[in-house]
Amino acid sequence: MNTTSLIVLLFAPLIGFLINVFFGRKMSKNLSGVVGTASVLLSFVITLLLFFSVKQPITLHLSEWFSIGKLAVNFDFVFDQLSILWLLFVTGIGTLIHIYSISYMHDDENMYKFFAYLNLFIFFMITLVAGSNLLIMFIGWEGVGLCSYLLIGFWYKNQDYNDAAKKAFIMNRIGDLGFLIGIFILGFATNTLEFSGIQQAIDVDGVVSTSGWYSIAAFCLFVGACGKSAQLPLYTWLPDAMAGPTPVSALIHAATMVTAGIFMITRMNFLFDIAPIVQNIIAVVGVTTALVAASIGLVQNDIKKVLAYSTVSQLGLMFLALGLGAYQVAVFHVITHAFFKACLFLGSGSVIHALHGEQDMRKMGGLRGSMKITYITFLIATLAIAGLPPFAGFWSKDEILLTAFHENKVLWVLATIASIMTAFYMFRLLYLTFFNEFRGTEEQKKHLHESPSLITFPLIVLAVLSALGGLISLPFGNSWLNHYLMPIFAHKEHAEHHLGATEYGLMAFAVLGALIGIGIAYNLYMKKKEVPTSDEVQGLHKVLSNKYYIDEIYMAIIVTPIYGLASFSKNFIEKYISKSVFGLGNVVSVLSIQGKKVQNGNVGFYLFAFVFSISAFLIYLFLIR
Amino acid sequence: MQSILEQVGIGNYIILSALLFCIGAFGILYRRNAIIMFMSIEIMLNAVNLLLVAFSTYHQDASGQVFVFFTMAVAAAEVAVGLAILVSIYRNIGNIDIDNLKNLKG
Amino acid sequence: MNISIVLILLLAGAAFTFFAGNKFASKIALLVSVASFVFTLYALNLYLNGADLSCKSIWIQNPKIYFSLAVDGLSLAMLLLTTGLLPLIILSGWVTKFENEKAIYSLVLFMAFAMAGTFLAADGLLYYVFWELALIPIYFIALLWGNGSLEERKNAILKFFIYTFGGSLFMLVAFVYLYQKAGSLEIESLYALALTETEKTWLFLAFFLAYAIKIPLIPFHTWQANTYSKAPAIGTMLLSGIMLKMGLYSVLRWQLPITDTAAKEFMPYILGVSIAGVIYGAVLTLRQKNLKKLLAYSSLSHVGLIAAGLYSLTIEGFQGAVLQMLSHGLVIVGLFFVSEIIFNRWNTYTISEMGGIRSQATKFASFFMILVLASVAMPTTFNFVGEFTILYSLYNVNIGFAIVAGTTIILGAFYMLRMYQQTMLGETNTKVFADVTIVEGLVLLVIVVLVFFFGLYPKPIIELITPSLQNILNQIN
Amino acid sequence: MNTLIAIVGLGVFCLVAEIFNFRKAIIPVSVIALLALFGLTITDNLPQVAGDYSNMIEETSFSKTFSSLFILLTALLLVLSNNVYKNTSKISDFISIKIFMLSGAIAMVSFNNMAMFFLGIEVLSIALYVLAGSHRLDIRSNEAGMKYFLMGSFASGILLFGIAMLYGATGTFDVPTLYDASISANTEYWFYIGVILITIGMLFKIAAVPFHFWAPDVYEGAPLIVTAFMSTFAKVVAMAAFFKLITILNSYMAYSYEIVILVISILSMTIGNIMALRQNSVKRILAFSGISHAGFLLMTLLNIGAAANNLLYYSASYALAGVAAFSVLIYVCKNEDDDKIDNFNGLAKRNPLMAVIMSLALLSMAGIPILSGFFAKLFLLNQVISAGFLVLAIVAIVNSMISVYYYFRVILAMYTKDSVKQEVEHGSEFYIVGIVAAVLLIVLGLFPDTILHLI
Repeated sequence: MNTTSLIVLLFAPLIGFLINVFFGRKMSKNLSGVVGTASVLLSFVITLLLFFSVKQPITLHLSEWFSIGKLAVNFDFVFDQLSILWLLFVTGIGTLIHIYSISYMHDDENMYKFFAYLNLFIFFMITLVAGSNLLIMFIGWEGVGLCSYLLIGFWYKNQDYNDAAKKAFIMNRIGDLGFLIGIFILGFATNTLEFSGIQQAIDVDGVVSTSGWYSIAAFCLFVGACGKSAQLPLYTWLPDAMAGPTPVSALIHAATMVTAGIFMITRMNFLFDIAPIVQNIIAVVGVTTALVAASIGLVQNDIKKVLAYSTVSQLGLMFLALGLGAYQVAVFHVITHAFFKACLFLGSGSVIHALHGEQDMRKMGGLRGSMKITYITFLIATLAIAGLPPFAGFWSKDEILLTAFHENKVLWVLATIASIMTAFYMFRLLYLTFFNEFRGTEEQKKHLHESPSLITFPLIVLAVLSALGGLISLPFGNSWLNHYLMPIFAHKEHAEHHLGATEYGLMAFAVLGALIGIGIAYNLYMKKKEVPTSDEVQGLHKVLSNKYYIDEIYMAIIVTPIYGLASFSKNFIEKYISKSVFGLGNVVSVLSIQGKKVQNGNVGFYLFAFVFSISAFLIYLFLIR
Repeated sequence: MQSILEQVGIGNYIILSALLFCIGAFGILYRRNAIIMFMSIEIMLNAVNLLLVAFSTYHQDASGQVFVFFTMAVAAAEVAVGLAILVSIYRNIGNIDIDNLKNLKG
Repeated sequence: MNISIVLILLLAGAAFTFFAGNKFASKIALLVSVASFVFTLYALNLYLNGADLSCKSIWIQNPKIYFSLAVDGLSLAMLLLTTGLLPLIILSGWVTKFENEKAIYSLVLFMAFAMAGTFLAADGLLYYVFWELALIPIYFIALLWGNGSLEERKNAILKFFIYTFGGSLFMLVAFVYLYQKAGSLEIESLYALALTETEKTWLFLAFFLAYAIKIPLIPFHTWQANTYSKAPAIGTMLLSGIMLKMGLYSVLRWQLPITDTAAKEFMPYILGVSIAGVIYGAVLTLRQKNLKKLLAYSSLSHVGLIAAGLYSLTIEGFQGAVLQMLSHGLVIVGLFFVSEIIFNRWNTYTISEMGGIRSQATKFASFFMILVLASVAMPTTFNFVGEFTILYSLYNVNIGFAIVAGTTIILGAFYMLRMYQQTMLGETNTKVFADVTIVEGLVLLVIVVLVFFFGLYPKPIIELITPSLQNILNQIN
Repeated sequence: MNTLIAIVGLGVFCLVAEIFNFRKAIIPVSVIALLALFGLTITDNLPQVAGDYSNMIEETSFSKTFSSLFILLTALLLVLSNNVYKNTSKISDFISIKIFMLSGAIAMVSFNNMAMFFLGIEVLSIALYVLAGSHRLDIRSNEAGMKYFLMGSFASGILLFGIAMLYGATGTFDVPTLYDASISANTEYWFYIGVILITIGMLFKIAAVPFHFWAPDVYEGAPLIVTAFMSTFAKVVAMAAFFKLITILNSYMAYSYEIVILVISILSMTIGNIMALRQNSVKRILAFSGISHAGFLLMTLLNIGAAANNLLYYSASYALAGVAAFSVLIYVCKNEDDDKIDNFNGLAKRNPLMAVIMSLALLSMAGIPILSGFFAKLFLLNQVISAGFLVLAIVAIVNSMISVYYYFRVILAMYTKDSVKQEVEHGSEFYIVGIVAAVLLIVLGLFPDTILHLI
C-alpha cells in the first residue's frame, strides 16, 4: 500500500467533517449525509484493501510534533494486524451507521452537524487505533471523548442532555488523568512513547523490574481504560450517554469508542503481561462490572438504558478476558459485540423512530406485527447476546467463560451469573417491546410502520454479521482470529484451548444458563404478561432500580463536597485572605483617623511636644547612650 | 585685675543662661497670653545673648559680642512681625488668647 | 537593526495615536501594532540567522545603569506574544465604542511598549522601570473605561495598583542590594555574582513577593478577580494575556538564575503553593456568577500550573511553562473577548442571565467551544503541548505533584464545560443574539488558527526557546 | 556672593519700582533677572580667593548648584505669583519679600560663618511669618502666621542656643575652625550639645516628626502661593542647609546620633504618610506628604560623604513636583473658598492638561518610574543600603506603598468624579509653570545624569 492511500484512509473522515462544518448549512440534508457516509466508506474500502494486502506492519511518518527533554513525539502511525482489524469494524460499522443516520436524522435541522461530528469521531477513532505512540493514541482518545461529548449533547437545547454530555466528558477525563500519568511513567522510564520502543525497553529490563514502576504505569493506563470503557467505578456516564441520538449510542457507546480501553490494553499487552497484580485487578474489576451492570439492567424500563447496561456488562466480560491475559478472546468478543450491540441499538432506534421518540418499554409492545424486519434482526441480535449457538455471541462469550474457568473458578461463577442475567433482561426487552399488545397511545398506534430501507439495510447487514460473526474464531482449533493476531502478542500461552469433555460440558452449561434466563423472562413477560409498574418498588428491586444509588453516592461524596469546598473558599477563605491582606490597610486607616485627634490645633500642645521631644533626645544622647 | 568672669566662673554663667532659657521655655509652655509668650521668647533670646557675651569674654574674642547685636536686631524684627500678626488677630477676633486659635487642625 | 526599534515604534505609535485624534486613533493603533508585529517577525528572522540584535549604552553614570536590551529565544518568544496579541486586542477594541478613543488606544500602545521593554531589558533597573511603567496605563484603562459601578471599580483597581506596586518595591530593594554587591545591574554580572545562601534566600523571597503578586499565586491573588471583572475587556486581555506573563517570565529570567540555591531549597514549598493554586482557582470558579470572574479564577488555576512548571527547575518544566504562557495568552484573550461579545449584545456578565445562545449564533458558539476546548487542553491544541510538558516535568519531580496538578484536566473540564453549558446551551433565549461580525470573527479566527497551528506544530517555538532555557538552567545548576 | 548681592539688589529694585509706579514690570523683570542669575550661577566656575568677603561666604559647587535650584524655584513660583497678585495694590511688598527670602536661602547654603547662617535662616523665617499671615482679614491666615511665628521663634531660640554653645566650645563662628573642632578629640562636650540643639532647630525647619506639628496647620492657613513657597522652596532650603551644617559639625557621626536620625526619618515617613491618608484638604495632604519626604531627605544624612548629589536630585525632583502640583492646585482653587479634594472633581474632563500635570506631579512624588521621583527614591535607597541600613530601606518602600493611596485619591477625584463646576480660564501662568515643572520631572527622570554630577 502506498503512503497516499494511507493518508486518504486517515484523513477522509476529517475532510468529510470539514466539508460538513463549512458548507453543511448550504448543502441539502441528503448531500451532507452522503458526503459524511462517503468519506467513511472511502476509509473502509482502503482498510479492506489493506486487510487483504498487508502481512507486515506498515508505519507512516507524517511529521514531527514536539520534543521535550529527551522525549520526542511524532505524528507516526502504524498499520498492523491489530489496528487493521479494529479499523475494519470501526469504519465498517461506521459506514453502516452513517447510512442509517441519513434516514434517522432526516428531520433534524442540524443534520449536517450530526454528520460532521460523526465523521470527526471516525477520524479520531482512526487516530486512536492507528497511532504508533501513546500520545497519538491520546489525541484520538481525547478526540473521541470530545465527539462523544458533542453527540450526547447534540440536542443541546435540553439541559439534561447537556448534563449527561458533560458527565461523560468529565468521567472520561478522570480516566484520562490516569492515562497521562501512565504516559509520564513510561516516557520517563523508557524515554520514548512509541509502542515498539516501550516494548523493546521492557524486553530489556522488564524482567528485572517486573513490579515497580511498570506495574504502576499499567495500573494508570488501566484507570484510563476504565474511564473510556465504562468500568467500575467510572461507568455511570455510559447509561446517561443514551441521551444522544440512537445512532450515536450504537456507534460510539456500544460498538467502537467504549472498546478503546480494550484496544489500548491489547496494544500494551507486553506491559500488562509483566504486571500480574494489575491483571488481577483488571479481572476482578471486569467481572464485578459485568455483574453490577447486568443486575441493574434487570429492572430498567428505558429501552436504551437496558442496552447501555448490557454494554457495560459485556465490556466487563471483555475486561475479565483481558485480566486473564486472553487478549485475543477479548478482541473476539469486542468484534462480535460490536455487531450485535450495534444491531440492537439500531433496532431500538428503529423502534423509537416508529414511536416518535418513545423510549419507555412499558409503553411499547406488540411491535412484532408492524415492524417485521426490525423484529427479526433484533431477535437475531438478542439471541447472539444471550449466548445461544450458533450466533456470534455464543462463541466469544463462551471463550471468555472457558478461560475464566481455567484460571479461576470464582470468576467463572460470577461471569456465568452475569450471562444468565443478560439472557434474562435481553429477552425481557424483546418480549416487552415486540410481543403482546401495544400499550402506547392510539395516536402512536395509527402511525406504526416499518422503517425505511436506509434504516433496515444496516440492520440486516448487522444481523447477518451477528449470526455469522462467530466464524472468525471457532473453538474447534485453527481459529482464524487467533492466528491473525499472533504477531501482536508477546506471550502466546493463551493461544488455544484444547476442547475436551470439560469444555463441551461448559458450553452446554452456558447454553443451559442462557435458556434459564430466557425461560424466566418468558414466564414473567409472556405467560403472566407482566408489565413493570411505575409504582414504588421495594427491597432489592428498589436498590436495583436506583442503580445501587451510585450516582447519589458520587454526588454525596465527590460532587457535593467540591461544591461545598467552592462555597467555603468563596465565602470564607477568599474573604479571609482578602481581609487579612487589606486589614493592614484598614489598621493604617484607623490610625490615620485617630492621628487627626493628636493634630489638635493647640499651639500649647505643639510646643509641649516640641519640648518633650528635645528632652527625650538630650536624655537619650547624653544620659542613656 | 581679675575680671568679673574669672571671679564668678564660666560654668555659673552657663547655668544661669540655661536657667533663663528654661524659664523662657516654660513661659511659652504655660502662658496663653500671646504677649507674655513673646516676652518669654525674648527671655530665651536674651539668655543666649548673655551666654554669647560671657563666652566672648571667656575666649577674649569680640565676634561673640558682634553676634549679640545681630541677635538683638533679629529679635526686634521678629517681635515686630509677631506683634503685627497679633494686632490683626486682635482685630479679627477681639482677644489675644492663643487658645482661641484652633481653627486649623486635624 | 537592533531590537529597540520595536520599542521606539510602540512608543512613537502611542504618541502618534494620541495626537491623531479620536477619529483615527483605533486605525492608527492597529496599524502600529501590526507594524510592530512585522518588525518583531523581521527581528526573529534576523535572530535566527545569527544576527546580534541587542543594544547597550550607558544610561546613568553613578549608580552604573545601562540602557541594555538583550535578545534571546525566550525574550523573542515573549515579544512575539506581546506584539502578536496586540493587534488582536486592539482589533477586539473596535467592537466596543470607547469614549475618548485616542487616549485609550495610546495607553494600550504605551502599555505594550512597557511590557515589551520588560521582556527585553537586560539591566535590572531598566527592567524594573519597564515593569512599573506598565502599571500606570493599565490603571487608567481599568479606571476610566472599566465597567461596574465607579465606586467599586475605583477600590478594586486601587487595591490592584497598591498591591502590585508594593510587591514590586521589594524587588526594587533586592535589585539595589544586588547592585551593592555587583556594582552593576547588568544581567551577566548578576548571574556571575557569588552570594551567600542567606542572601540568596532573602533575595529569593523579595523577588517572590513581587512575582507572586503579579502572576498571581495564592494567597496573593485577591486583587485578580475583581480587577479582571472591573477592567474593560481590552484591559483584561492585556492583563491576563500579557501582563501576568511578565511575572512568569521574570521568574525565569531574574529570580531563578540569581537565587539558584534558594530556588532549589524552596522548590517543594513553592510547587506546593502553585499546585494548591491550580486546584483552588478551579474550585473557586464553580461558585462564580460573573463570567469574567470565572475566567479570572480559571486563569489563576492555569498560571498556578505554569508557575509549577517554572519552579520544577527542569528543562521540561521551563519549556512547558513558556509554551503554556504563550498558549494561555492566546486562549485567555479569546475567552475574554468572547465574554465581551456577549456583554456587547446583552450588557451583562452574569452567567445566569445567559444561555440559549448557541442556536442563535452558530459561528460564535463554535469559536467559543474551540476556545473552551483549548482551555481544557484538548490534544492538538497549543495548550495541550504546554500542559502535557508541565505535568511531565512535575512527574520528574514527584509523581504526587503530577497527580494533584493533573486534576486540573478534570476540574478544568468540569468548570469550563459547565460554564459553556450555562452560557451557550439550553432553550433558545428570548433575547436576540446576533452572530459574530466580521471583525469579531477575524479576531477569533486568528486565535483559533494559531491555537491549532501551534498545537500541531509547536516545533519552531520549542526550538526557539530551548537554547535560552537551557542556558538559564545551566546558570541555576 | 555676587549672586547674593544681585538678588538683594533685585529685591531693592522691586521696592523702588513700586515707588516709580512700574508695578506691571516688577514680576517680568524679576523673573527674567532670576533666570539670568540662574544661568550665571550655574555656569560660574571662578575659583574663590581665600579670604574673600572676610570668610563670611564660600562658593562651592554645593552652594552654587543649590543656589541655582533655589533661584529656579523662586522664578517659577514668581511666575505663578503674577496671577495671584494681579489685583493686589502692594505687589512689590510680596515680590520683594520673596526675593529677600531667596537671598536668605542662598546665604543658608553658602555661609562660611555661623553668623551668616543665622542671618540667612532668620531672613527666610521672618519673611515666611509675614507671608503666612499676609491675608490680614482672614483669621485662618492670621492663625497660621501666629502659629508659625511662635513655634518658629522658639525653634530659632534653640538654634541660637546651639550656636552659642558651639561658640562657647570653640571661641569662633568660623566654619573651617568649627569643622576642625568637630573632628578633634578634645572638644568640649558643649560642642555636642550645640550640635544637637542646632539639629533640633533644623529638624523643625524641615518639619520632621516630632517637630512637625506646625506644618499642616500653617500650610493650610497660609495663602496658597505662600504654602507653595513653604512646602517646596523652604523645605528644600532648610534641608540643604541642614545637610551642610552636618557636614561641617558632625561629619563623623556617632552611632547614637545616627540612631536618632534613623528614628526620626522612620517616624517622619510613617507618620507623615499615615496622617495624610484621611485628609480632605489638598494642602494638608501635601503638608503631610512633605513631612514624609522630609523623612526621605533625612536619609541623606546617614551617608553624608556621598549623598550631596542625591540630596540635590531628591530636592529638585521633590520641589519641582511640588511646584507642578501647586500650579494646578492654585489654578483649581482660584475662586474657591477652600482647597478640599472635591475641588478637583472632574478636572480631567474640564481641563485634561491640568489633570495630566497634576497626575505627573503626584506620580512622581509617589515614586513611579520614569518620573524623577522614582530615581530620587532609588538613589536614596541605594545609598542607604550601601550604608547598611536595610531596615530603613524597607520602611521606606512600605511607606511608598502607603503614599500611593493618598496621591491616588486626588487622581481618582480628577478622573472619576463628576464636576459640578464650569471651567473658567485663569491665565496662562499656571500652564507655563505646570508644563515646565512637569517636563523637568520627566527629563530629570529620563536623564538623571544631567544633574547627578554637579556637586
